[in-house]
Amino acid sequence: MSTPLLHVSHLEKYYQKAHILHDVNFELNTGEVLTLLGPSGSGKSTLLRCLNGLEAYQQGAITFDGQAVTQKPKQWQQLRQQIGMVFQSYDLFPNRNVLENILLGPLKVQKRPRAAVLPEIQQLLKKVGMADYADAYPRQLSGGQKQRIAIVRALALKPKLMLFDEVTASLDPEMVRDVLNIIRQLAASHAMTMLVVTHEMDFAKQISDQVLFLADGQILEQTPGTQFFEQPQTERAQNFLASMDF
Amino acid sequence: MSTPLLHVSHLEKYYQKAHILHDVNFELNTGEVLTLLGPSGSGKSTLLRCLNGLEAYQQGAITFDGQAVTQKPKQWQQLRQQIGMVFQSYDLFPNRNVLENILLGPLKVQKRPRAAVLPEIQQLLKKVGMADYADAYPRQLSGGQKQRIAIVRALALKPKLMLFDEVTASLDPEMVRDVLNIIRQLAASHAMTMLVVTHEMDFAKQISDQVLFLADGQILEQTPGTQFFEQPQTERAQNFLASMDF
Amino acid sequence: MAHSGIDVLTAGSNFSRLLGGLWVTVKIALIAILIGTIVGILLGILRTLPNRPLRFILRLYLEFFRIVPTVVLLFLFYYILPKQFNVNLPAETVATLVFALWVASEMSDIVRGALESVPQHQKEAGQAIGLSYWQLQRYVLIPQAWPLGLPATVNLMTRVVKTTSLLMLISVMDVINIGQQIIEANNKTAPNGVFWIYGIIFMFYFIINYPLSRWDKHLNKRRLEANH
Amino acid sequence: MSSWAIIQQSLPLFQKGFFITLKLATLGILGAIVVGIICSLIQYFHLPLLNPLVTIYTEIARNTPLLIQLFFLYYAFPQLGLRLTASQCGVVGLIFLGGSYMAAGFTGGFDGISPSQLEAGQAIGLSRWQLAHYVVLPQGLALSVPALAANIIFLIKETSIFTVIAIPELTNTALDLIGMYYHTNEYLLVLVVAYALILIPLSIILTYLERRVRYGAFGN
Amino acid sequence: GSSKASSSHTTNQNSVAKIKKRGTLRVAVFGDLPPYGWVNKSGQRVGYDVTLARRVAKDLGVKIKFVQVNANNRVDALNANKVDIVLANFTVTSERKQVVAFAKAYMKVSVGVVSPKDAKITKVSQLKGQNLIVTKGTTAENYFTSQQTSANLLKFDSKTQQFNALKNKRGVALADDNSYLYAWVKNNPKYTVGIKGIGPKQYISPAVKKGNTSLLNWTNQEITKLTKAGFFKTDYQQQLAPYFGKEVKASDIIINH
Ligand SMILES: Nc1ncnc2c1ncn2[C@@H]1O[C@H](COP(=O)(O)OP(=O)(O)OP(=O)(O)O)[C@@H](O)[C@H]1O
Ligand SMILES: Nc1ncnc2c1ncn2[C@@H]1O[C@H](COP(=O)(O)OP(=O)(O)OP(=O)(O)O)[C@@H](O)[C@H]1O
Ligand SMILES: [Mg+2]
Ligand SMILES: [Mg+2]
Repeated sequence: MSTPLLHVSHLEKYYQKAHILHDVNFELNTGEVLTLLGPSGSGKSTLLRCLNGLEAYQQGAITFDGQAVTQKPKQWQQLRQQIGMVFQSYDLFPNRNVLENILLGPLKVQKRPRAAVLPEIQQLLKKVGMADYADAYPRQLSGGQKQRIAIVRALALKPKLMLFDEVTASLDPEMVRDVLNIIRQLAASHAMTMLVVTHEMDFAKQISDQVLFLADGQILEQTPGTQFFEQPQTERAQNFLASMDF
Repeated sequence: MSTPLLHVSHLEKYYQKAHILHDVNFELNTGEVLTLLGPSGSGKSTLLRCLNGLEAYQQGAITFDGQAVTQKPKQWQQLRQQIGMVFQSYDLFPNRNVLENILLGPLKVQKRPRAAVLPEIQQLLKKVGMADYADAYPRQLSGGQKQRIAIVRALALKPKLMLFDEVTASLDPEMVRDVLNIIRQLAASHAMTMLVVTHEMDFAKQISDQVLFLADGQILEQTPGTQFFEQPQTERAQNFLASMDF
Repeated sequence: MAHSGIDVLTAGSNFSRLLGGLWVTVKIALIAILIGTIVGILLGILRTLPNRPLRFILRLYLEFFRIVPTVVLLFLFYYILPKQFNVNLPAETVATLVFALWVASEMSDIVRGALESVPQHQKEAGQAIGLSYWQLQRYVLIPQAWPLGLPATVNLMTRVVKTTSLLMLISVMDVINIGQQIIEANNKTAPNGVFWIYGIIFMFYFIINYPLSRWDKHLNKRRLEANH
Repeated sequence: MSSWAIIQQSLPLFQKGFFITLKLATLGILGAIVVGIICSLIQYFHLPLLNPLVTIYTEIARNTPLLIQLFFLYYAFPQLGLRLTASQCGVVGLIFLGGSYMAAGFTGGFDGISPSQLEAGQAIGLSRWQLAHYVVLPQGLALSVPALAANIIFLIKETSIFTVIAIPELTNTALDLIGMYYHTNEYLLVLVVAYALILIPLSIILTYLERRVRYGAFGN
Repeated sequence: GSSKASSSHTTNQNSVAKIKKRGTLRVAVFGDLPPYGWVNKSGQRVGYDVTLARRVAKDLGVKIKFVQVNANNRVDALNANKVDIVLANFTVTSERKQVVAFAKAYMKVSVGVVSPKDAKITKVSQLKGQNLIVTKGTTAENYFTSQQTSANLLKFDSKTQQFNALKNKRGVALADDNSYLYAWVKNNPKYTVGIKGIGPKQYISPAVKKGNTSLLNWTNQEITKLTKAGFFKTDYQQQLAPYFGKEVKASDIIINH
């Protein structure tokens, strides 16, 4: 863990006049899990989207894997193969079945040979308990199943960093667990560097190597491990944690 | 509390061939709070919708406030003024502002004079902390605010029974509390008879006078107070409770 | 080619006659749209009723006007129906009637579609506070369906205006018929007048329809922004 | 002569007209679909230079009557040195008009794709054209099937205007027979039936397609 | 035909008495056929047929209302009761006699064929397999459909379109009433009436609805009266002569009953 995998410094983001992110600074080392907590509208999704080139930022610098991010479309397209992202709305392509959804990236973007990719994907599908569903279409799956496939689709590109944005927020309560378990496994094996936005506090407590607390577009706290949950420093964070458990 | 406010006996509900509710029996006394728990797809929403005439049932009898329900549209229209219902998707009418949303029922349905209704509504709005928003349009409100208005809209008709169907399910976590607090207040004052579907177990524990556990369209347990949460009788209920907390 | 023929437009009362023809065209389109829209809204509401025979009849009405080309409708109503039913209406009235019936049929489908795409839960929320059928229509469904159906309605308007070009086939003195009179009358002095006449008529149609089509675009954009 | 005999005598001519209508409509509609897809993609991706051209084209084509467009194609273009046969004029006119309608329909479909689908595609590294190929086109086209169906029927009916450039399609045949033999009722009846023969089965097929596409593609 | 069944009881609507009571005579005329029926620069309807129409209305003692028609809807305009009388270059044929009632003829013509001077058509045989332009519902169309079927007909709805098509070389020639073609070539000197007359001599008559005997009889008397009074000669001199070339003489066109 010499140089960090991801380095964000002095990031500023505006929507027209609205100042959404203020001077965001942090770094993330390979193998670490960073959870991003904060009230609704605080800018968590926006930050993640900036890290995947879905939003442009106006100032500041991002360095990923030693490479300075230029915000050029061509560069993003290449970087996105190394930075996987999973959204709240499990966006599988409805017109392609599970396998085709997953293969699109490795075959068309990375141009890897099908024969090499297939066994890896079988492996991943087995890991998330979806080995039998390769031929299913998204509409035939439950929300939790779709979200698991979306995770596999991102993993299939063998990214160095995974971004998870409230991936369980639109799931039925009983399905939340399946999906979180998968992320937990990924975290436990230290195989994957992750940046996770979630509202599930117990889950966050279990997986975090670091916690970033965002409010009104500013990082109010950055603490290692579970310290954040036990001794939040700012009042904002205390209130936030109080509102989260009932 | 001599005769129950609501009496449901041998209710059977089909969608075409699919048998959704099997021999549902229960009663609810004035001032009591009944929570309806059960896995997704077990028929909770369907049961509530049957109680408000949004779905027809094929067999069984419902008695409300001593009156046998005939399922005639005219009767439903009259009964609905006494049975309020709030849905998961906060369904304010987007083309009318908050006050107009609330006034529609009392003025157009009940034909009460505006002058008599207005003070009551001011009162209710104050109670839910929305006194300043009478002129706002739904799109200008957050999810939690919309849901609070939806509750006021139902209460404005002075119903004898309120049905709540997962009213916090589409809210951001921090907003859940505001809405649940309102329902909790209503329950605590014993002013309102309520039938509540929720996935928030802590909340359910706090407000329930009775719990009805539904699985596959059948009532598997019916227990008073908090007993259900401590000693679920059936294995289904035990599994269900296990899946709910993390 | 010494003579471009543009003076055909300005000779005599030619230009004002063309404008007169245009007015006939516009008048027919306007009245037809007005009547057709009102009738179409009523029929559209009726088509959402659970009454099967009624829905079937209204569906037949829609399909008839959808399948039969307007040229044929004009002939049918101008030459055949008077013979069969012994009613006799002037050409402009017949044209207005045909267009109104056509607009009504298309409108009924637009209105039905718009009403049906108001989210089901809006309807249920209205029922849940005890609104009656007509109260539900009046306070909840129609106000919300209106912006959903408007783009298609504006689009239909542009089609109606364009279709008035077929009026030249029955004895309506619309802008094209007048144009042809002028072309023939000036054949000797301005053999190329024909292009100027058709050109100006082309412009006329464009000038009427372009604002409508901008409006349609604007509405669609606004709807998209509301959705996403 | 009985009505039936009149109708029977006219059938061979109508049959000819029927196939001419069918042929020209098919060519015109296929062309319009191609033009429509190209234009809608140009608009969707805001391609520089081409985008304003497409806007000008669609505004002109949509806002003027086919009748006058045909007059120009048939009577004016030869003077500019571009000489098309009547049938070619008909097909070109239909493509010109229909292309703009199809473009609007496809654009509507593309706009209906949820932005999250596009982001999902971007997130796995798809390039612009890969996004068009794997996400925008398949989903957008599926979403535009209702508009496509309406446009197809509209364009078939528009072929009746070909009568003004003397193409012996169905409407021209009927009007001509009426002018020669004056059996207006009978000929118009045959004409309506002929259009119904094309449009009713087509409408049924399109409704079926619409339904299949809806269930096939949008169960997300 | 149901058209026959309904014709008798609607006839009365157009009887002379009814027209006088109504106070207007509705006449079907062409609007784009100079010099017979057209609209001049200042928007007035003029022409040989139109002058006749005005005179007929005047003699009936009523106002006149013009209904502009195309060749192919002259019959329906009558039968659908849109007009009382057709004065629109209406050639008498046996088919037409079955569906409308013709009064006495006021003009004679035959079918002529016009073609460019530099590619002159002088014999029908030259038309074999070639495109020949006609207007729907004209005598020329009828002739080339039933008698001379070798040409390939291009059929237009109006005169405007028919002549445009000829100028655009959509066909090698155009067939129409010869008197009319003479008039046209005078304005278009690059063309010539290569076939001056084919088929039998034809007559142009006013037409009324079948069964409308009172108007038919009245019209017949009117034509006779006008002929005697030299009306048609004057009409010819004023409306037609300026348009026709030297090839045509009044006696080629008007009839001496
Ligand atoms: N496209 C946009 N245009 C303008 N403002 C936007 C846009 N998207 C988001 N915002 C604003 O940016 C702020 C941050 O939004 P963001 O979605 O990042 O919050 P979040 O922390 O992810 O919230 P949540 O927990 O609800 O997902 C909010 O105030 C939001 O209103
Ligand atoms: N309109 C319908 N047609 C056919 N089946 C339906 C319909 N609506 C609901 N169902 C079925 O009825 C069953 C009960 O559904 P219901 O919505 O009542 O469950 P629920 O307990 O409210 O679930 P959740 O917790 O997800 O809201 C489910 O199996 C569902 O698929
Ligand atoms: Mg977010
Ligand atoms: Mg439910």
